[in-house]
Amino acid sequence: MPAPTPRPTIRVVVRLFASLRERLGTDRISLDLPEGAPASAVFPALFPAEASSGTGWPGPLMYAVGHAYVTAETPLADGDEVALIPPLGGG
Amino acid sequence: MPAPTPRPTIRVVVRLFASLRERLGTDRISLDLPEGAPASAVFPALFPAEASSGTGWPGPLMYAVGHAYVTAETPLADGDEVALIPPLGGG
Amino acid sequence: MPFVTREPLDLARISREVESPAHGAVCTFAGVVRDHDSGQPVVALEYECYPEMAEREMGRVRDDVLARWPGCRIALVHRVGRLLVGEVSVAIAVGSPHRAEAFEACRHAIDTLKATVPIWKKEIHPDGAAWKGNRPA
Amino acid sequence: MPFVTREPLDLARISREVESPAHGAVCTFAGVVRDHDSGQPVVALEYECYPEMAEREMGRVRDDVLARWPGCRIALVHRVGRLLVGEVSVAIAVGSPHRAEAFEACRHAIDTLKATVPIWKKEIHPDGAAWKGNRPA
Repeated sequence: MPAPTPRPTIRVVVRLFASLRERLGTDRISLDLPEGAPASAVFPALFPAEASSGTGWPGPLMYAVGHAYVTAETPLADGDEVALIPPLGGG
Repeated sequence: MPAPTPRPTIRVVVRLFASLRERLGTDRISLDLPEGAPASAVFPALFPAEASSGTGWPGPLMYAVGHAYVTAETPLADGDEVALIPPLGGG
Repeated sequence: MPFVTREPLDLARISREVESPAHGAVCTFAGVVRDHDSGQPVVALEYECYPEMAEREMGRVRDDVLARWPGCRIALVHRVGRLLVGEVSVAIAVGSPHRAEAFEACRHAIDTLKATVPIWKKEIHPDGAAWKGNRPA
Repeated sequence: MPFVTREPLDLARISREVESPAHGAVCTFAGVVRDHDSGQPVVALEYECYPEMAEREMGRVRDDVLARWPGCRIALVHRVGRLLVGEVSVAIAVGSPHRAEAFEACRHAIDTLKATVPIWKKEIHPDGAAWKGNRPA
């Protein structure tokens, strides 16, 4: 039996803000994800404990790719800049 | 038969503004009216032609006595300051 | 500060009058002389008022707003005399804890002012002039 | 002028940007740092943004207002960094021919801004701090 083909991966840059930035201690991080991973895969990859607790900390997230809002299901591509958008506080 | 008792009169000061002031060429005029005359008696007394034409020139009037709005039926008293208030244009 | 003045209005100053550390929102309204009305060119507006009563009715607009929106502050001033295109005829500022009531109170103030304060407006056209009444709100 | 700045906001300047001889009404809104929130004392707010995306989304707020109220003009700026009580965090000015649309467009702009522009706010209390999200409109 041949060795399994390595699963292809993509590399994205994640921008972090507010409470998420403070929690990880950085505002920007590189992340490898399986090809075809949706935007919503970023949060559990970076915050496994919070994601598995199901509390949704720090509140409902929105997602942006390339400085534009996308749905949680949007597939990511290699080189994307992805942002986790915690609840907004402008105004 | 005795001579008829003279009908009692009151004297009011009428303040005039905008189109009414321009028409009479003055912003203040003394007017004698029968006792018990309502505020609405001022317009026909000063502008008989316009009042009889029924056009309501210069638009629906409001009335003020002593710097407060009153209804058209409010009886005037001797010494009152009465204002004819043409359509407002503030703002 | 009087409610009615012949001097140019300073919206920033009127806005500062309603400042409060308890307020998160300030809404202002300025009425400005337009260069046209109903398609007709306008070069200036001449405002006149019934001075004693205009002061009183402006005060009633303020008191009405303070009664309806108890936590807010309001400042309002109307200019009279000859105003050129672009000049401010009326300025209102409302400060309140939250934005909804700031907008509502400011809108209520200008609507009430236009309906109740004895001020009149003559439009000066290139070739004439006409007294213009506000349409009912 | 950038849509997001670290400098203090000048409402009068922002209001002048929407001046037009065709406009009879200017409505402005200023968000101001309050000394309390939900009964808790506040000494300052720290705003941060996603700079590239905040500029883009502020531009979308402007474009949305211009599409809905074609005759109007709008200027809007948000400040970021540490703001003390009484300082202005956001300033919006809308000029339009008549007052109804000036109020509506200005209110629409601040509501949309709060719901869409990636800016975050940390409340600084006398004894701590907390990130605060806007409530849905």
